[in-house]
Amino acid sequence: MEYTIWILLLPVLSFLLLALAGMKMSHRVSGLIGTVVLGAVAVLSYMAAFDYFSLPRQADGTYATLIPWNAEWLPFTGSLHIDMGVLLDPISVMMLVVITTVSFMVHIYSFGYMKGERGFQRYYAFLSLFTFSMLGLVVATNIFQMYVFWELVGVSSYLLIGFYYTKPEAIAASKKAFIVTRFADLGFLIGILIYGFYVGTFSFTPTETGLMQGAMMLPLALGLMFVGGAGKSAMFPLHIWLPDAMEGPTPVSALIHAATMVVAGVYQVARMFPLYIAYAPDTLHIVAYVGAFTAFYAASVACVQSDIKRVLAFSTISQIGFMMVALGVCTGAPSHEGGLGYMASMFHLFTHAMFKALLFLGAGCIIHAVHSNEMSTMGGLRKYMPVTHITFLIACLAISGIPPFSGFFSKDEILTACFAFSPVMGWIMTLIAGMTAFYMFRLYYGIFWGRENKELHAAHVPHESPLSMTFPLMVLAAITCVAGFIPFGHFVTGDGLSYDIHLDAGVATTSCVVAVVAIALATFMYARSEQPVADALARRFPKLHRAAYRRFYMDEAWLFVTKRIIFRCVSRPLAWFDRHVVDGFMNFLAWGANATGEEVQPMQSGRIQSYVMWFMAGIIVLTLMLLLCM
Amino acid sequence: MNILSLFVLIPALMLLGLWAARNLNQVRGVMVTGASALLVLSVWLTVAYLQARGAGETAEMLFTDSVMWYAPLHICYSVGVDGISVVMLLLSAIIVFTGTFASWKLKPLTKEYFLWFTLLSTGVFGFFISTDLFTMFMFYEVALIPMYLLIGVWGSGRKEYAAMKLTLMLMGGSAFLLIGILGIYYGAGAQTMDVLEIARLHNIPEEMQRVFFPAVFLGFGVLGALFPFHTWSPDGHASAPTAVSMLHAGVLMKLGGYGCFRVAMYLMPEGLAMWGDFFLVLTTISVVYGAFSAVVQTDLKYINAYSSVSHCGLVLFALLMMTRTSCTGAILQMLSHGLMTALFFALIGMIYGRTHTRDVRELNGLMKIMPFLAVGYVLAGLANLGLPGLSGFIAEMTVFVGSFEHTDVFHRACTIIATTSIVITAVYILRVVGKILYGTCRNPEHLKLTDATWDERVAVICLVVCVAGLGLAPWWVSDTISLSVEPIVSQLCVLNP
Amino acid sequence: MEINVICYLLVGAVMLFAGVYGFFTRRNLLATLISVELMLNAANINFAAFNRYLFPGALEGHFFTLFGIAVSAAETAVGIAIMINVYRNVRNIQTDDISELKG
Amino acid sequence: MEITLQQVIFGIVALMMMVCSVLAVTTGKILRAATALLFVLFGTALFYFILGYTYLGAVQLSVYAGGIVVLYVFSILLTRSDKNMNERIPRGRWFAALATTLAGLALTVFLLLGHGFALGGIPVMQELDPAVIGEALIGMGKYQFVLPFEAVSVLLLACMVGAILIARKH
Repeated sequence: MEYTIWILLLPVLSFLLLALAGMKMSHRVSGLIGTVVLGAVAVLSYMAAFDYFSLPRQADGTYATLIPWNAEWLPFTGSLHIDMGVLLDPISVMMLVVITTVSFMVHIYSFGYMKGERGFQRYYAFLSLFTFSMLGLVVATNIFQMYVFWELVGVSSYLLIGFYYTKPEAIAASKKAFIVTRFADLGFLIGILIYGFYVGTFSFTPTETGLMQGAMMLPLALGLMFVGGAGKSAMFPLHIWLPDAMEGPTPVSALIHAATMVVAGVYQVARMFPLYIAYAPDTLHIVAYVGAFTAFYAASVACVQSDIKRVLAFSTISQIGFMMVALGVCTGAPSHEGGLGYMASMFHLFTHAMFKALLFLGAGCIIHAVHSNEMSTMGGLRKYMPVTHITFLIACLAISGIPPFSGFFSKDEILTACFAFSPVMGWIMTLIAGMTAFYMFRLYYGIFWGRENKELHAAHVPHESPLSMTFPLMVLAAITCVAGFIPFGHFVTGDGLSYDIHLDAGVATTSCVVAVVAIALATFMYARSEQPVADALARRFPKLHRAAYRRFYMDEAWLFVTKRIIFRCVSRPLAWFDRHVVDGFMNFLAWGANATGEEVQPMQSGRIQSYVMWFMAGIIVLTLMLLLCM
Repeated sequence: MNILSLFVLIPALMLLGLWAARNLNQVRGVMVTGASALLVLSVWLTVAYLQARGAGETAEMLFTDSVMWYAPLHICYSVGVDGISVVMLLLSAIIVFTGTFASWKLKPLTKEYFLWFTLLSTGVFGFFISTDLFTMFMFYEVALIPMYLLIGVWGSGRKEYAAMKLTLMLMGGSAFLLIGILGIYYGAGAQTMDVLEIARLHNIPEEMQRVFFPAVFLGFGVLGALFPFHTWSPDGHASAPTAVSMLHAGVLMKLGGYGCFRVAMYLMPEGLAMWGDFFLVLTTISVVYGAFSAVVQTDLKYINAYSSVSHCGLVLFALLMMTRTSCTGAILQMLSHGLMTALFFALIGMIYGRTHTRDVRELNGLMKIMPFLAVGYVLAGLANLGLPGLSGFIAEMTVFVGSFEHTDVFHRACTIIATTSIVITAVYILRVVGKILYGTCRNPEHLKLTDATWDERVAVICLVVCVAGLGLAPWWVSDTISLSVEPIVSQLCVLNP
Repeated sequence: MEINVICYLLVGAVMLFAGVYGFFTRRNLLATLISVELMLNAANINFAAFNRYLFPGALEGHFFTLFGIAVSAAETAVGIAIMINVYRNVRNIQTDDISELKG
Repeated sequence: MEITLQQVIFGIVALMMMVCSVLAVTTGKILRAATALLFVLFGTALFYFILGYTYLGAVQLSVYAGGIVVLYVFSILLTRSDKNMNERIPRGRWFAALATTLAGLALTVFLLLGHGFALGGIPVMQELDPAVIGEALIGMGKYQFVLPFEAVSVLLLACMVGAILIARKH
């Protein structure tokens, strides 16, 4: 399977070509180059997936981990070195498929969405760069390679968020995204260092002796790595960058901030999963608690946002919380059943990538049509944009967990795993699933039904998007419809053994009922053009509504920390200290030397007579000294 | 004649050529020819060195030669290179080459400017090829003095003050250095000035090391911007003309780290054992302090100067960690910082040359006006904050991995404190990029400005290629350095995993 | 004819230090030159006396004195020429006042 | 011990020279100083005669007393420098100068006396033959001085040219 290296090389070549020569090309040519290359990469990935899963299972019933290509990149010490290579195992292959599919769709979609934009070539170059980095991240053969590409996706995300670099909000958002994730990556880096040093390797599969040495430190190391993952995956309280990141072009949000990059944290935990299970189960449960809280927090914020992309962003945060919870509730005791959450998480990652990309792309179509992100400018759009409407509805049903759409199956597995861990967790997650259904349908009704903004629509009639934009919607909708029936458990499981997905009747019924109730509630509150209940609630609890609308003031809290504490209490005083104390001391030395000079300067009178006098006196003193010494 | 002597001879010939040059074109011709010759020579040297090593050469220094020039004090003109000096020579040649292009349009007194510039590079090259303490010191001084004139005459802003401050502080450092060198010479029995010879004797009494180690370390440390002796750097860099900033931050500051390693640590390991922790605290402060100070600066050059304090602090920090990996990282960091800071200063100079301001509050939206320079600036910034694929990353990672090999709490704590600098670096880099490059240009004067000219493009592209090259293919540099660091680190008689 | 060499030397010493004193205290250029003449003469006397007493057969001291006289004549000539020139320009020949010799 | 006439003359002359040299540097009138110098120069010439260096004495008289002093007198009159002879130097400096001078003198005298020169008599008080001088002056052998002679000649020439150039009116 050596050809998998081309999965990495093609996007980077396309990036280089577009970055260096893009400005000389027309929009169409550069877009085509990017798209065709990505199409080729997608085909290669499907081939790789097909080839990989058609390999016979090993004797113990697991798929072999293949490393078709690996080379030392940067040596540190004998045992520690960064390698660059390609690692194929079930989750990385799965991720390859996810990334290339979504990326390919986004490439096609962008043809329509970004048409005529200044910097079209740059946009495609960055998309290629991002795809390359993300692919490199998932096929990493060692934790340091993962970190390398982790940083690269961070940068490509920075560049793409700041794509509209003349917009101050975009600049601020890109900066914020980069710095927050960078801050989290510091934890990742230190975790890697601890891991590397105690376990003696950066590889994902350390030796037994290495593990024996490092067992003590592994919980700490993995916990720190999770900090990095939490930053990338927007876990509370490091989530603040993700809603702002919606300043980027919408296809970018679909690709990076919904489907692929933000699940890197989940992928990272999944990648280190064997170590978590064996050596740091408590850390794993912390992951679960963080995930659950984030899921709840984000879901409650999503219920009141009015910017459709923000709603989707918080929904993403919440869904990633689901995945984290699913990973976190795994236990090692019955290694097969205990690992159900792992499978569920990966499954949800897969389905979520599809329907969330679909949602974002649909949102892109809507924004394209009405030129605004605000729900108040929409309403009643179902008449104008049928394709978008249907596909969006499919995605909403999927994320709400309505059978037979894909989200139902994956969410059901997650809830089953949660109930197996503890009923409390199970009920909490079920509640959050209900909230998900509620806010998604609030969004859906707000866009396509509800109160129509007639004047605006009269002035500028919303229209259905061109085929380049609706085609990806349809593809993704199709995937969303059928993905639930993929026997996912045959491919990806916690211990590698095949697992038959069977629906737990109780859990499935409960979650369905909850989802239906939530949808009904949303229909009751938002489907009509008058929304008395929602307005009444907002009036009833103004403080709560306001707090939720302002995302519970998390941004303000962070702003306080950075602006007030770091900027004003550390940097400014330090700069002052440097200029006045340290530099002042040096200047004082200089002044001292100068003053001494001024004092002794009269001796250099310029009068030859005094010089001779000193000379004479010197001779006398010298002679006296000679005499006295002899 | 020894091949290494060419590194001094070519600049000397350039000086002659410049002296004879009659007009601007001849001056430029001489500079380009000479700088290219140096570049070719250093590339050739690198290849030859790698081949020699590949052929199994095990001597610590290659291409050695020695000519006595003052017998009573055993002062020789001895030259020789190991992996460290080879990469440093390469770095210097690249920066001299690009610096030539960066000061292509400099006025007035172009000829005189290039004369001093070349003299400065003579000193730098001489320093890196020498293995004799005194010859090293002499070249060191040769490199320092032209700085004064270059800043004082061709600088901007408070140039006289800055030039005076820089020269005085560095001279103060070299006074310590001279004392230290004499201390080493007499401590080692006054038989030889040769570094390798003294290291082999390893006979400097411990009580002398205790006194002279800090002298030498401080002497070089001042040049390496060791806290609290770094204050010449912001003022000096802010006032210096572009190419001088490049050469200074890119190469001259590396003399400090190189000297600390090659002279102070190599020859006085026991002194290091005693003083190491003290200096480690200072360098840790440098790293974080420089980064934090850079956050609130408003002058582009000040930002970069403080960033240099932080990054050069990391060099000394890594050296004091005394493991093979961290020392390799230190050299890589010198190399990487040299390249990217030169790139930064070159770009700042070019922007300043157009807008006549370096105040970040007055610059906006340059991306639209001068895209080439702006993209270069973003790349330099990304390299600075340690983006994988560019040189900063490999250097920082090697440093941190190497530093982390210590198991005790003190070293660990220092390492973790130092790692926080990478976040702060991101803060100040992105702040500047966001402020000056992005957004819309509010100054109508700036709208008329043009993008880079061909000479500027040569300089920028050359540096970007080097930064990316080092970042993408680090293994050979890392191996070369690591091999040469080994004999020195093994002298340090501390833990070596 | 028993004159000890010390007598010459004492006279020489007194002359020398009188010259030194004059050189220190005089502010007039001519007076300074006069002091210099005194010192030169003191040296000449010493040369001649030592030559006569220590090496009566040799002539070095004698010739040194001779040349000394010639040199001092030259020095005086040039000195006075300069002085007159200065006087012509600044109407003054006080040492303290002539600090600007640059063109 | 009997005192020869020569000693008497020597004593008188020596005393006169000392007094005159002190006078030359202390007097307030520049013309007087020049006169005192003249006397000192005469005395020096006499010393040379006593030592038997007749030729030297003659040169001293003609060049110094006859030439240089006349030059001085001329320039004194030319520059009218008499009027500013009275400007005194500051008291502190004067005192320092005096102290230095006296200290130096004391030291020198102490050294001279302490050394104990035992060179009382001169074997034969005879005149140095000018022919010897002439031979030594133009000879090229050992202990002959044609080279210094030439050097001094050139020096004098240079000084003459220089002096003319300097003093010339522009």
